Amino acid sequence: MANTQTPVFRSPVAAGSSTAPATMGATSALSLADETGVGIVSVRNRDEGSLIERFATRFGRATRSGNTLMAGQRPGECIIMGDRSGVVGLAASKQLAGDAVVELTHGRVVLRVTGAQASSTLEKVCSLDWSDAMMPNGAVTSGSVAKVTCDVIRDDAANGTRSYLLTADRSFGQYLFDALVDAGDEFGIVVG
Amino acid sequence: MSTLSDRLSAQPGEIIDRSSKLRFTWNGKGVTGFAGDTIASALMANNVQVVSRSMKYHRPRGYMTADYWDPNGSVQLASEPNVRSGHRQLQEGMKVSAQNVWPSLDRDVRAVNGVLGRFLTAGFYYKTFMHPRSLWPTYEKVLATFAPGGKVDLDAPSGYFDKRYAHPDVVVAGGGPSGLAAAIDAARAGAKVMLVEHTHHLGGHLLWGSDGDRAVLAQLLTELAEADVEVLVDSTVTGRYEDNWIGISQRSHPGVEERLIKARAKMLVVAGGLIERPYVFEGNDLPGVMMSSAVRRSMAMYAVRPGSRAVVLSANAEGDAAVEALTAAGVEVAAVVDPRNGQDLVRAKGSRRVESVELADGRSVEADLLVIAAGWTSPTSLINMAGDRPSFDDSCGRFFPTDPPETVLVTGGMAGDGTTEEIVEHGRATGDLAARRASTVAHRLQAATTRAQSVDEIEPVWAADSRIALGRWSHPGLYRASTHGIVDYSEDVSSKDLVAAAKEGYDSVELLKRYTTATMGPSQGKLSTVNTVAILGEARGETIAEVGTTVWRPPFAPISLGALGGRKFEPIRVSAMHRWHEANGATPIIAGQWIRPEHYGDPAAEVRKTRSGVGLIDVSPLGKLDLQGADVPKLLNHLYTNTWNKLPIGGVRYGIMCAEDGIVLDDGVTGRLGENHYLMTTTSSGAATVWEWAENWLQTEHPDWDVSVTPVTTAYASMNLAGPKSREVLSSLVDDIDLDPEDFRYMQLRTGRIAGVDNCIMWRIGFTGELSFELHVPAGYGEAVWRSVMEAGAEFGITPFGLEGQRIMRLEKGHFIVGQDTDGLSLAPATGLDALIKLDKPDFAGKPELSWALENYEGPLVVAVQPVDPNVVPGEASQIIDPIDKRILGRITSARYSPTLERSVCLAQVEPQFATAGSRLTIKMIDGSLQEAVVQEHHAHFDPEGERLRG
Amino acid sequence: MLLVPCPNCGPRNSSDLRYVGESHKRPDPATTTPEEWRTYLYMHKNPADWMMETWYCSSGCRRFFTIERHTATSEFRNPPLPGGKRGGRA
Amino acid sequence: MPSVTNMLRDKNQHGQRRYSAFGLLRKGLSNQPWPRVWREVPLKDSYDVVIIGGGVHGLATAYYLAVNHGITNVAVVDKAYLGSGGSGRNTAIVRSNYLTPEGVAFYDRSLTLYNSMADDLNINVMFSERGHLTLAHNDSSLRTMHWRAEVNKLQDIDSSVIDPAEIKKIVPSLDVTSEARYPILGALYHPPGGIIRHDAVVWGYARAADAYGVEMHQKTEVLDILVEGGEGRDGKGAGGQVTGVMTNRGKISAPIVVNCTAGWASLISDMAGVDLPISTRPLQAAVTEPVKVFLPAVVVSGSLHTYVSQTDRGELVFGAAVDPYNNYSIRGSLEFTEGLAGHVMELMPGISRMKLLRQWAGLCDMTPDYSPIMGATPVEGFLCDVGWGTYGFKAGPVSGEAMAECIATEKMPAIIAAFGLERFAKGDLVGEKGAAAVGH
Ligand SMILES: Cc1cc2nc3c(=O)[nH]c(=O)nc-3n(C[C@H](O)[C@H](O)[C@H](O)COP(=O)(O)OP(=O)(O)OC[C@H]3O[C@@H](n4cnc5c(N)ncnc54)[C@H](O)[C@@H]3O)c2cc1C
Ligand SMILES: NC(=O)c1ccc[n+]([C@@H]2O[C@H](COP(=O)([O-])OP(=O)(O)OC[C@H]3O[C@@H](n4cnc5c(N)ncnc54)[C@H](O)[C@@H]3O)[C@@H](O)[C@H]2O)c1
Ligand SMILES: Cc1cc2nc3c(=O)[nH]c(=O)nc-3n(C[C@H](O)[C@H](O)[C@H](O)COP(=O)(O)O)c2cc1C
Ligand SMILES: [Zn+2]
Repeated sequence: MANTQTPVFRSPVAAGSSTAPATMGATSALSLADETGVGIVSVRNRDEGSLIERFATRFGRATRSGNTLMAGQRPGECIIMGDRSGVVGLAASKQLAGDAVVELTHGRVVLRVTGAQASSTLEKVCSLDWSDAMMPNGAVTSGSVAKVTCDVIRDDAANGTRSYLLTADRSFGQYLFDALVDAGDEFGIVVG
Repeated sequence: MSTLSDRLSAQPGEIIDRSSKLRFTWNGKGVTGFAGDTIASALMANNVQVVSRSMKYHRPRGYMTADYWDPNGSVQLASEPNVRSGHRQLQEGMKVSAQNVWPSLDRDVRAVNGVLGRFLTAGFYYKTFMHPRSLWPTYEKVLATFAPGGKVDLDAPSGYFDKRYAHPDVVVAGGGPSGLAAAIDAARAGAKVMLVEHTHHLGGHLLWGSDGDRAVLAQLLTELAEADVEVLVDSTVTGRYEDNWIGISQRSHPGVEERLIKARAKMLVVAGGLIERPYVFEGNDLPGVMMSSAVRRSMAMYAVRPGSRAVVLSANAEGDAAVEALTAAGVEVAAVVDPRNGQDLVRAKGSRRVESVELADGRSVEADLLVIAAGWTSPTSLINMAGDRPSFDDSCGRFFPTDPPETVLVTGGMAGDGTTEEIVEHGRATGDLAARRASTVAHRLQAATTRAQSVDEIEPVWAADSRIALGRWSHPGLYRASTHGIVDYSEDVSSKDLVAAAKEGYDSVELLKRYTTATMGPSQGKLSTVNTVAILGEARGETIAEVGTTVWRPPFAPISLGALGGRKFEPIRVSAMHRWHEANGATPIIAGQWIRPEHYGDPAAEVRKTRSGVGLIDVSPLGKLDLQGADVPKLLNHLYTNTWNKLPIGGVRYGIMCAEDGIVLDDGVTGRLGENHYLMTTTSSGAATVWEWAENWLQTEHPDWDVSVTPVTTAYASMNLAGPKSREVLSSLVDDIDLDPEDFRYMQLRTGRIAGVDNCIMWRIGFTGELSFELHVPAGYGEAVWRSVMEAGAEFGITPFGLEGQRIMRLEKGHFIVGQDTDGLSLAPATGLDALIKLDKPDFAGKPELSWALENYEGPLVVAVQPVDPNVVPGEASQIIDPIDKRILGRITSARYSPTLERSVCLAQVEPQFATAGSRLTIKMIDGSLQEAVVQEHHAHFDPEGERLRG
Repeated sequence: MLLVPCPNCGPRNSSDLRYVGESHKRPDPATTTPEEWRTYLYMHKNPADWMMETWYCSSGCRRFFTIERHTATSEFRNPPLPGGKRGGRA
Repeated sequence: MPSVTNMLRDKNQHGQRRYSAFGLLRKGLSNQPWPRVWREVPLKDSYDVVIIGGGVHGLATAYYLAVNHGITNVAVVDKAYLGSGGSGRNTAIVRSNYLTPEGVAFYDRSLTLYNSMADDLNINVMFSERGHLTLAHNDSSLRTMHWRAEVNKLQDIDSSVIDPAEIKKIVPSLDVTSEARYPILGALYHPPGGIIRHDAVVWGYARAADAYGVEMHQKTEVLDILVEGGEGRDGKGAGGQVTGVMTNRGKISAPIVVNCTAGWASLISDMAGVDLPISTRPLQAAVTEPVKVFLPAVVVSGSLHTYVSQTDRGELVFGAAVDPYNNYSIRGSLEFTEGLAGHVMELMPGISRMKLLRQWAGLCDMTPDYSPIMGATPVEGFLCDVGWGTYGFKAGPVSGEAMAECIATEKMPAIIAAFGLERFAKGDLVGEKGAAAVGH
């Protein structure tokens, strides 16, 4: 007999449990959003070319079409992010026999840092060069953020505001969130 | 003591704010200064003559450089020791006191050391305090009270420190004229520039220069304000490390005590200027002996009168400028000693301050101030760190860069001499060159990085260094006068000490340093290095260049441990059920990065309830790897010692992994989810290692294998539902999985829906030895499923259990833990699982070692052991010994009291001759007593036939 | 902090990678002798010179690569090669 | 056995040589210089034994060759100054609470020799037996501490596991609260452990060996090892016989050549055609500015890769684990000081305002089993005393004694029997990994 309750999806980030930044509520050009739960599918194929062809992305670059982001996360690995059923369906529709497909929706915490000071915030917790030259819009990489390995996509807002998507192993979620809030404090980071 | 009596009238370049008076205390006495003062300038203005006592002889010391590097200018602030009074700005209410004095600065009883000085030669402690040996600890305690430095307040809050990374094109170290000019022109050429100045003010020597100098400075500051430069004052470039990784200590960031900036600079411009070098003669450490730059700085910036009647030793233009400045300020210049004309001085005399100066021509001049302008030390530290070996130029008495890396440029005083205009010109050219080179470096970085903005294929040419070199102004090489004096003021090392040490055989500069401790004090030889070398040269009949210097090492200026160690990242991992555990009274245990429940109050009860009913444990940290591809069995065959060809879909198998030396690396189970799809679990602590181990084989040795490995450790929330009632609990939560024991058997897996959550995996295995189901559910629903299981289990008396309960149950069951029951020398046969080592496979990790080991295994074996007295629980690591000769025969690796068997149970490693069932062992308990124990037939103390887990 | 030229990620801080070690060729386990195998496990050239060695780009692309580095100056030369030879131990 | 003290008095080669408080007084009053600690003599073209490396191991070997075996026609050559290698840059921790019985017996003998060193060598080496604490922050390291303690006790070594309250009594500055990110659960306490003036040990051995006629040659770099009859290139390697060394100052003949070069050991061995299982890794250290003494014992945390002690001069001396990749460079790194400071502040939050004064590094000859390689090699007459990793200073005296015996008797002394090079080919490694990793 199946349990009748509808299961509740939970992000690893407890909303409001982190220390509220001093400037909370002030008008801020810098925000941190928890987007955990967004669909994530990893498609791997050792034939890099076939991934490029099917997902229109290459290693180190992301392309966005509507709500879906396709990122060349690692050589031979494309990450698709977006509406959960959409990305699972998309992956399935383009899947080839040799692909390894893993859904990572539950495996990753997804945080977005947006605003002119977003790169200054990230500079406090990550040694990567966040400048436009090294990390232009659409750039994809991985790196250590506050000592947690994160996949990173520069995914600016439609109006051109700087924005970075960070995903990491889910279990680090709260820690990573808190580290970003702390880093952004001096720039008046706002949660949400 | 009068207040502010020694201020001069308003000076044109003064930086004090006379309208803002600050009160502070000096050794408990209230005094005042002005905003803008350093502690030193305020003390000088208050006529404080003696600031500290020297380290060894406790001689009175005053201000000699009145800046950061003043060797005797360190003071104690409330909870902060070793504060540089010549650098720290005065604040209202500061409590300043002298360090290293007892009972007080004015009457320091240790000053008797001075009288005994002739016996306390360098290295004296190596030659005495040896007898009787039993007294050395006492001697040591006494010696330790002589340690210089202030007091740490261990109870003071540690403060807020910060860090930041940066990727500037150009970092300029030094905000004097050359550095300002370099920063301005580099920015104008389009570079992203960070200008770092150690003191609180930009301008370097211009700050106390002529009217002309100040005009140049004003002009530079105007240009700087227009350029896009990040200016950091009260900040120090502390080190240049590989590939221009630059450490910057920033003490001026709001709200932060100190911040470490780590800058990956494309170019470093070193514009650190020069440090004035003291002169060695008798009495050269008396209060009232000051460097010319100190005198000028004190007068020009702080309007402090350094004395009333001066003798000036002037070997260069700076000395001449000091004479002028002193005269202008109304200080009587009683004599100018000019070595350029062959003049010299012999000694300074005085008890607590200079009273007179004896000159080489026999004159004795009364004076309370002796100003020294003998030459410069080039603090080449940063360029040495960049790999350069500066060379000594006798004609200017200082070191110059030889061949720094092309990404490090030097300008200003370190590069040569010139008029202010020439220096500025050189700085500008350097800034421009730096910017052009930085753009080439940027191009290379971008070209090498796929994600970066694309760049032209052709790399811009590396800009050649076409700067016009600065001059080198020669002046007499003055190191030591005809008398002996102090060489290293912070270490109290005299030239006599150095000569004696050299004669004794400590005659290379490195041995001399270590024997006498010269250059080892807080200013790290910035004042003493050249004189030390010069005196050793004198003793050996060698030139300074021949003697060479000791090595400069980071940091350039001391940096607080807070800045280095603050904002350190210590990631914490928790499972999807963490909030439930917290709300339900779990006692946490830190297991690496993970925080997990150790128990929920009573681990023994958790065990009993699980064994008799049902229990649930969070095992999310178990490493999980998703394996896909046609060649997964090849990978499994390679990583595990057993065989994986025939694992059916829906099957689960246990295996151990070994490193190439045959030592057990990890263990766990892997299940087959589909044709080409497997899920591997590893130990929690082994998760990262095994993942990399798998990647390693796939990428380096078998790139042809079709396998993709994806870590999914926390994509699943994992829990183990264990106990005879577990099937009943589960049955109410699943609808598309058949739990019938005939259908879903031990060591099998099923996928399906649990508590309404799709895509769950469950497998029937159990570390606890019970009928149990390991559930792997999509982590976002982990907490939901956990709650559902707890609810469904309520009627069966379900208990959550923690790591401790699991440890007890696995031990009752005799399951070993890799790394606890095995160790860094345990070959796979030590586990007794020889049957899992399949030598008929052509290859697997560690196979050769294991094949040799199995031929004739003589190493220790893991066995189950029970103490004869059931209530005796030996401490883990208790040794198993031969009671007669105390030889070690093994050790207890795990031990617990079993609530199930109501007796103690253990696993142990023992030598093979004692590993047979029934062997009697002697355990030496931690308290020293001996206990008898017996080796068991099976590893499992409980249910050896495994009826329960197969149930 | 050394910059290590990852063939995929570009120059990266060495702390973003894991050093695997001097590159060794793995003997054929079917025919190897104890002496040869233990040479593979334990012995090193350990030169103060250019050396082929393997790194793992653990925080970046997760690829192993082999590269030549001078062990006295830590300069790298020649482009990195994908993959690598394993060191003897995990 | 004649003691050096007597040698120094009897031979009286260079005037009044013996160090004592009276000597100091006399020199002070008479203004006479002290004699040279060791002579500067011309390099001969042949010796009975050439020891490469003027660190504690090379010098102790020379000293015990002379004093215990009467072999004095010995040269110690070093490419730089005496003590320029690990011996001059180590953090001077001395202890014997190792993990294996072989290790314990070996290091305990060294401790005994250190204890009488001031007398034996007539120089105050300032051995400060202040106690050594190895902290455990998790149950598995606590278990290892117990393991070590139990093995130690069986060999009569003063070593036990103590709880946080006792730790706090010994070192009040430690944060033993359970709120710490890495709570201190207990510690292995070893009262006889401590620190020593490492330079004095080096100078003491050199001075004493000199008194027996051993020659110390600084700035003498070995460029090649001369071997005949070996099966490798140029007659080197297994089966060969050593005939001498080539240096920057010319050729020296010797039937016995000893490799005591620690971080450079592979390079020297390679010159003889001998392979070693060694990787050279820098180990870094740092000191703070001095402050009044507050830290009475040596504190080590393996999990935090850090250890700290305070010298009688007041500086905190820190160390950590070896650098993450092979290197022959002794430049320090910023990340080392960051990690170090972070970890020490974890243990003692109150020291955040102390300032780091200097950092440096030394080369460590790491072996796979954290144990040394001593004795014969496949080349006749070419011996080694290497593989000292991060822990070899404390082993200087016993190693010198054992190596001297090995050279004089041509037999491997029992105390070092476990440390032969052949153990690697046999797969018979020593199990010190757990105790030596960051233990020092
Ligand atoms: C930072 C640091 C901290 C340490 N802390 C401790 C500690 O607390 N406790 C402890 O017990 N151990 C410690 N150690 C380890 C210890 O310092 C060494 O193991 C020990 O000093 C080795 O001594 P040695 O005499 O074998 O070699 P070294 O002292 O290194 O001497 C080797 C000598 O060989 C010379 N040499 C090299 N090549 C040549 C050549 N071609 N020709 C001539 N000469 C050559 C070198 O110049 C050098 O002087 C530490 C090491 C370091 C680096
Ligand atoms: N009056 C004097 O005593 C004197 C001495 C030498 C040169 N000069 C004149 O000064 C000018 C030389 O200019 P310059 O720019 O080379 O030197 P400068 O001394 O004027 O300026 C150097 C500046 O660099 C700072 N600095 C040093 N190391 C630093 C570091 N690691 N991090 C951050 N800041 C650091 C110093 O605090 C100083 O303010 C010339 O005009 C020369 O004639 C004057
Ligand atoms: C135990 C110990 C204590 C030290 N204390 C100091 C010190 O107080 N001041 C100092 O400048 N250096 C100190 N040093 C470091 C030496 O100056 C030097 O950096 C080290 O011996 C390495 O030599 P190198 O820097 O010349 O390569 C100390 C070194 C050791 C081993
Ligand atoms: Zn990479």
